[in-house]
Amino acid sequence: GGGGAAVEQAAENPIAVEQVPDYYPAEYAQLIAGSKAEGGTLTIYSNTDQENWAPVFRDFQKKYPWVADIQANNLDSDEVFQRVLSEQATGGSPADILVSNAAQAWAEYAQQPERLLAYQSPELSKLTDFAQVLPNVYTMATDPMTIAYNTSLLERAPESLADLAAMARQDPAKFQDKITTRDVNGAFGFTVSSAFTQAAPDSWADLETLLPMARPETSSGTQTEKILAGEYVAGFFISGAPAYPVVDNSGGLFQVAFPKDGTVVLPRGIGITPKAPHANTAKLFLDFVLSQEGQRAVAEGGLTAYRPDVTAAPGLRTHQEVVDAVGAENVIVAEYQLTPEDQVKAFVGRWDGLLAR
Amino acid sequence: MPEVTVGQLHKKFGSTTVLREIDFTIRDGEFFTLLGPSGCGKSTTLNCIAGLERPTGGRIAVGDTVFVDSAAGTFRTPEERNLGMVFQSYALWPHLSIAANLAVPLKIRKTGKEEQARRITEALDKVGLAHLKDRYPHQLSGGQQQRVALARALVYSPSVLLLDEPLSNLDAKLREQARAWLKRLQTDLGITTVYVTHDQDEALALSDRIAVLSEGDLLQVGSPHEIYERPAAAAVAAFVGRCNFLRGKVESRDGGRAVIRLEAGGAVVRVASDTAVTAGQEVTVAIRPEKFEVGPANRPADAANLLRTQILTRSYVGSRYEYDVRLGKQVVQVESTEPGLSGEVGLAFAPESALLYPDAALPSEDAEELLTLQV
Amino acid sequence: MPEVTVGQLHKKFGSTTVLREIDFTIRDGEFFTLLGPSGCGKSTTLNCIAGLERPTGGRIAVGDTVFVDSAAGTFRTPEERNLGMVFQSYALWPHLSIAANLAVPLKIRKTGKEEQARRITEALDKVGLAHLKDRYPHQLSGGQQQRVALARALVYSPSVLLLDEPLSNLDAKLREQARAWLKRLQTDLGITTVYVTHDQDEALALSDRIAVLSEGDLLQVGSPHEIYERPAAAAVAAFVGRCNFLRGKVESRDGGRAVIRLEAGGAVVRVASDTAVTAGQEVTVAIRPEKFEVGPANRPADAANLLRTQILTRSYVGSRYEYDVRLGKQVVQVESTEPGLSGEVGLAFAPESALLYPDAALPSEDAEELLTLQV
Amino acid sequence: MPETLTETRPPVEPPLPAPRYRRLLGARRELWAQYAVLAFLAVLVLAPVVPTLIQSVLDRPLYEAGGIFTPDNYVRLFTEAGFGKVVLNTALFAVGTTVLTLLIAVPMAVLVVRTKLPFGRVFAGAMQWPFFISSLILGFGWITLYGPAGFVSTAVRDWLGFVPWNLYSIPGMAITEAVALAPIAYVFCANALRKSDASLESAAQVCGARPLRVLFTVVVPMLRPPMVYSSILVFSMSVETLSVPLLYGQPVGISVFSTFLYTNGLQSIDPDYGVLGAASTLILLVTVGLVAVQAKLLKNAQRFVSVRGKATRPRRLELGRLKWIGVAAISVYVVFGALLPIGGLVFRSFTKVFTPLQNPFQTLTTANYDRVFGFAAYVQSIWNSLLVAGIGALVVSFLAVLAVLVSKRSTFRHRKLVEYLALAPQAIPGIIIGIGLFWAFAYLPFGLGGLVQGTLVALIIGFGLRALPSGFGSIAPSVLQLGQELDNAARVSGADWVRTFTSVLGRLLTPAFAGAVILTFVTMLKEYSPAIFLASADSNIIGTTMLELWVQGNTGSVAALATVQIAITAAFVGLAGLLMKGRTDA
Ligand SMILES: Nc1ncnc2c1ncn2[C@@H]1O[C@H](COP(=O)(O)OP(=O)(O)OP(=O)(O)O)[C@@H](O)[C@H]1O
Ligand SMILES: Nc1ncnc2c1ncn2[C@@H]1O[C@H](COP(=O)(O)OP(=O)(O)OP(=O)(O)O)[C@@H](O)[C@H]1O
Ligand SMILES: [Mg+2]
Ligand SMILES: [Mg+2]
Repeated sequence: GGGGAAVEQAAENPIAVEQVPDYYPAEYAQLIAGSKAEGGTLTIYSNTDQENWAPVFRDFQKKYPWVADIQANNLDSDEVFQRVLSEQATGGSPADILVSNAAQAWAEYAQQPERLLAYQSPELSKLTDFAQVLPNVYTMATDPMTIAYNTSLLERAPESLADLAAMARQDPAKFQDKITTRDVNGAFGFTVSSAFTQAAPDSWADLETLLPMARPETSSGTQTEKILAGEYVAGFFISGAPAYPVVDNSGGLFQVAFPKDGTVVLPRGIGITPKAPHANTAKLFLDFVLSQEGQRAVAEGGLTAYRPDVTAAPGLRTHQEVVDAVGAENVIVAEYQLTPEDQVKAFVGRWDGLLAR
Repeated sequence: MPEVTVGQLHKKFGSTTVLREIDFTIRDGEFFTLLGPSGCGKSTTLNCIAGLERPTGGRIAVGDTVFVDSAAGTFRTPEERNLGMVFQSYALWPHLSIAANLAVPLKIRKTGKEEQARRITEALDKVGLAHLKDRYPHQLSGGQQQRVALARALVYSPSVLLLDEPLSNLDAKLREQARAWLKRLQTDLGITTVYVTHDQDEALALSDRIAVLSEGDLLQVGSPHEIYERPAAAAVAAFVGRCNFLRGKVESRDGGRAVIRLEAGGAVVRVASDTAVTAGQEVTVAIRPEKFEVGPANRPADAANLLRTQILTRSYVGSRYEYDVRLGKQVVQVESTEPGLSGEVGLAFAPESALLYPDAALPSEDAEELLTLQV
Repeated sequence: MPEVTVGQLHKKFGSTTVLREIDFTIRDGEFFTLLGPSGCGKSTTLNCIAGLERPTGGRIAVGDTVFVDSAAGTFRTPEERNLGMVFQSYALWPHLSIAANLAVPLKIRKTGKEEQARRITEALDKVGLAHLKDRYPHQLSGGQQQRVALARALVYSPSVLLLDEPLSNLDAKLREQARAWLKRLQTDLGITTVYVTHDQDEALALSDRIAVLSEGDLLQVGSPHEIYERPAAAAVAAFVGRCNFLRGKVESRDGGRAVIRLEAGGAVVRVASDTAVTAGQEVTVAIRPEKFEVGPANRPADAANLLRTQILTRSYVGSRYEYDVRLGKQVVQVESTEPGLSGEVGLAFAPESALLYPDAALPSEDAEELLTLQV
Repeated sequence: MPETLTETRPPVEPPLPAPRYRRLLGARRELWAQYAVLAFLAVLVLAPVVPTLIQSVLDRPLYEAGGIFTPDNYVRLFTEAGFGKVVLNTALFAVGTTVLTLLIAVPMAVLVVRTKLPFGRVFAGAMQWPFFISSLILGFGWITLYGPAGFVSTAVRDWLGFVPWNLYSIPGMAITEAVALAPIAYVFCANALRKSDASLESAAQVCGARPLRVLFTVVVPMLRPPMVYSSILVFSMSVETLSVPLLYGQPVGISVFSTFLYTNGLQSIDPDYGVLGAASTLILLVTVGLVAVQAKLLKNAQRFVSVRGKATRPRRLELGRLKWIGVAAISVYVVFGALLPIGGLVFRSFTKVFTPLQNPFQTLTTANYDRVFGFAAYVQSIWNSLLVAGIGALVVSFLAVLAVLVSKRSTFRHRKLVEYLALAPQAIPGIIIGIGLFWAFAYLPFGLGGLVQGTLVALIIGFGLRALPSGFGSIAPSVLQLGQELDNAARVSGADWVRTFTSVLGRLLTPAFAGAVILTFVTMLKEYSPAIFLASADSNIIGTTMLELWVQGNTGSVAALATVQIAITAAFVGLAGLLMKGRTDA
């Protein structure tokens, strides 16, 4: 949810029209020419919301004016891949670019050959280490998993999961069934939760306190809404993107905190399909998204920019904020790797076992 | 058993008046029929007696218990009146077996089990259907359903029996037989009965007395014979039995007879009449088909009233023939046992066998159209 | 105009046979009636002629155009048969004015505008409703609607006119007049007409010839007079006109007469019969109410057949009286002009005026129940 | 014997020749039309079913080459952890919903139609409101009011110290769903009651029965057919409904068939299409089974129809003081069931945050609407909904009319089959229609599928298929009310089957058609489950956008969209109502 823009208007994003940074290779001109030849359309399958895209498209089209028509299919996180696969299976797919934050699905998709267009982005050098989560899959934005809480029910901000657990132990009645977390049967929930427990194994102790009091939800929307309503006192692993605007809207009633004992950051992967009808434009877009201009737009759209040279500002969220808040060592970047069936079962089993239901 | 008195009964639906000051008294044990064309207010009258409709004015009492008295503002609901009623559609409860149907009113009256059983079998015996008590309505023929409905109305031996066209859903043949049967049953039971029908044959055959209604007015109350032989109004004559209406003008009177020139054919006829008619007055002469005596056209006219006519069609109605004959532009119906009549014939009738009505009363628009020749 | 031939007509609905080998020929210009109790297959027969039902077997032809021939597998759809039909409910199209209703078949036949106008006025004139051409069906009385329906069926002057109980929706009174009117109209037009009814009076009065159906079988085809006076089967006698059925056993024969001991009352009677009945055989004697001569019970029995009975009820039916009398446990219906009969009476009848049926034929279950006394 | 005694015959008119109708390959055109309808329906209905069935016995997603047939999916389904629980929950939920629906609908129908009730007309209308809102919206509404932290709940807690109910439970789900579905049962019962012969009640009264007794001995027992019919319908609907179980059940771990499909199909870590297919097939079987049951229960239906004599004016029973109880009951249903939740939703749409913890008036805003109308994609989705519902309603209603005419008004050999086909989609859950059609399009020859896939056409087909049964159901009775003799008359006067219904009787069908358009429009406007699979970015509809916004947490915008949808529906229904009235008066 990119309500952020709605509240504090970020400054105008300066765009160098048809200008690419000097560190781009010379032959990049051909790419641009090629894109012009493709007739200025681009089709994206993503699980990213229109509002998040809006500034990105705006600026991309400002930079490459001939790209008149950008279709961004908004699908469910894995549906992105199911859709493209089934379309490829039954005669060509219109999709040029895939964008999703479903790590597992990405991994599974990418493990087969011939499913992504091999492309080395010139921006790579300017980015952090996790800019490339898989071969040819780049990080477009990051999404920190926060602890969200209702300030009228929780006098002080929980520092960390441990802190939250401590509060819960103090006053179990108050927290019973009043904590929410993400359903780990869903891809998103699984990824972030398992990433966390892998990075911070001893936090299971806290989870053993929290989970029996927690209720799993299938969407951030439901979580934020219910925390706001007071149905939940607090929730952990609440995706930042949807949470930020609520913070802005709620006039202080709803707050988020980055858990100090480990803040999972989920990269949003972007890649180009092998038989992309508009391969050149797709490449331009990929590079743009990773460029400083692009990242600025990404942030403006309500997602979290991770490019170091993009600085936070009112209405602009950056990965740096998270790092500053919890320290680099406590930032857990979820990895794009396929978890074997049995491990999934084991983890989900343990997790659900702890849940109160 | 008590007698039913209906006084000054008046009913309006919204602004349309459906019943106007109806007055009659039904004697104890009498078979009393409300007769009239469709829409004349028969059912409404009956429903007022049953309590299904609330009269706008008037008084209804059975014996000395008052059902309705608009003056005193008393009104008994149907369930408090203890009457028996049979509807045109029989209104058997389709989800209940015959026995169960009959049991309902008894259960309501908290009758004991064996008493119930006894009454049910008795009632079904009366209508000769004891053997079907466990069937469901839809498993019975129309005639049987109609009798079950009657049994249900009788099973709690109500004070008065109300019947609203109970036979009209049976086919012609069965209706005749059911009619005779019903007559016998009522005579046996001797229960006061109010019967609604628009079928004059039925009314004549069944009733001790008939009340003829027309458009909410009570035209005449009398025995079938009176109604048929001395209808109080042209409308009654028209509705009960078949009747020819000949319009004419009074030329003069001699004694108890009026001399009238008929419009159709222009013949002059003499008609006995006690009603005072004056020369020059428009009148209607009513003659029933069987009152004509058919003979050769050329006959000494002095004998009796004679009408010269041509035969149009002949129909056989079982043991008798019906002729349509042409008198001027009008069609006249004649009944005769002679099969072979054709061409010109003379219709003779006695002054006493014709009826005279001062008003130029005529049958319905429909009938009018049907009785005038286009050519 | 052509004649209609129906041969070996057979119709099944699913497994139930509704018509069995029906055979008849309707002469040119004839008024032919299908008569029978409800459910006997009249409408089905008519619908087969109209093409609304597809017969399971048999052949139907008008003149030399074959409508159906199951053998040859030919079948003409209704629209290809060019017949006129009037339905029980008139089936006027409610959203079209009278004129528009009549115009439809003409439009379909691509008739010119003025030709249309001419035919419409003509047809409406025939039924005397030209003045109502711009009304809508719901603005007409039942009788008028029925005539409009007829006009619509005639407007394209079809080869044959089919009528399915066209009068049964009119109320009793109007029906009689409409009947006479219809008869005259058909006589004038001289159009071949097939008429369906379950009302025997209607059938007798209207028809040139009648076909009596019962449960899918054709019992008899003949003129009204034949049907009434010499019914071919007990069922016909039962259905056409009222008739008393007395069961008995043949004791002997003398000449053209059978000597029969009646079950009810046990009297011995002589009945003329050409059908060969043998002593000891179960038979049914059928006598119409008006064939009895009512007299004192104590009368020299030798004169003619005499039945000793008690009077149960009397009904006045307009100019005549109907008596229900008891003969043993059975009810017998008698017609007489004498008003005052009561108590013991003797019924005499001539051997020729009774009918003899070898089979122990009896009326419907319903009728049976209605005619036996419980007490 | 010839009775013409006066020889005054007018010259006999020359008979006009019978009209000729051209035949195509020896067959009359009506036959072509009828077969066309049959074929079209067959394709339409089989399209989603067949792929589902195939998938259910295939060892890998349909789109992966070289699939092998195997029963494993079923084995996996039944051995799936907690599947037994799912079945149990589903059964409880469905049965509960059905029972509650009847408990609400039947008494109300009786009260409104058969008794003298103050504001009877108002209630008659109000009873149907919940029908116009998708249970998704109703679910939202209910949570904001009766959820653990809902406005009403908090109010009650402040007052009693505790909340006597728990919305996040099977009963809670059942009640919400029942409130949403009650109108359906209500309509069935109300129609039956309006038709029933009033003299049945008069008879009971004359026999001495007091009004209440009349109700219980005569009126209610006669309602069996509509009750059976509607409960079957409600049951299958509650088996497939997604929204309420998703909103209420998921957090507390109550999962039913539909949520099971949803999570395993769309959300799971690696979706198992095989199991998905198997489960879908299972639901299909259940619903088909139900239809069979219904046939059995209504076998001797004559036991519930009365011999009708002359039409009797229905007389309403006078309940006396009892009627106020009735009024109260209905008011509670309408106010707490529909009015309040909807009101809450509308209010929500004008606030930034909506929580009992903060006076909502502090945060009044139109931002939610700005967002909805600010983004082309969202505006588009509203237009799409209108297009889909509008075009769809017309097409479906037309198809339904054809289907009704063929199945009820023709001698077509396969007319029964046509009827079954038209009603079959009732037994196909929306999600399954979505998945099934998705594959069906994928397999269309010459890449035709590509043209349809993800476009509004796909949605119209999917939604249309869902709406077809209700269209058929609403048209059939009114067509049956037109006496068969009307078309017979047309046939005899020379119109062939096609012409009979095009030129002669066409106008008589329009009210029925219009009625169907309204009904199907409303159903298609609130429909969304098939779209989860069929929609794409440029063919999003209100329903999918709402889910999307909800997932992103823009609850305010969800409320805004819901409000827009309700407004549209209300406007349309109101307008249509006026038009219809105009018609019937004419
Ligand atoms: N509830 C009602 N509201 C308005 N008008 C009514 C009502 N009931 C009857 N009427 C009118 O009152 C008149 C008499 O009705 P009623 O049913 O008594 O006629 P009827 O003599 O029984 O006719 P039928 O022989 O057709 O039953 C009719 O014109 C009818 O239209
Ligand atoms: N479509 C049908 N399917 C099954 N049975 C039918 C059908 N149409 C008529 N029948 C049966 O065929 C028999 C004859 O029906 P038909 O309508 O010809 O009787 P009818 O003589 O016209 O009776 P009525 O005088 O009541 O019109 C009846 O038993 C009826 O139940
Ligand atoms: Mg009446
Ligand atoms: Mg018939």
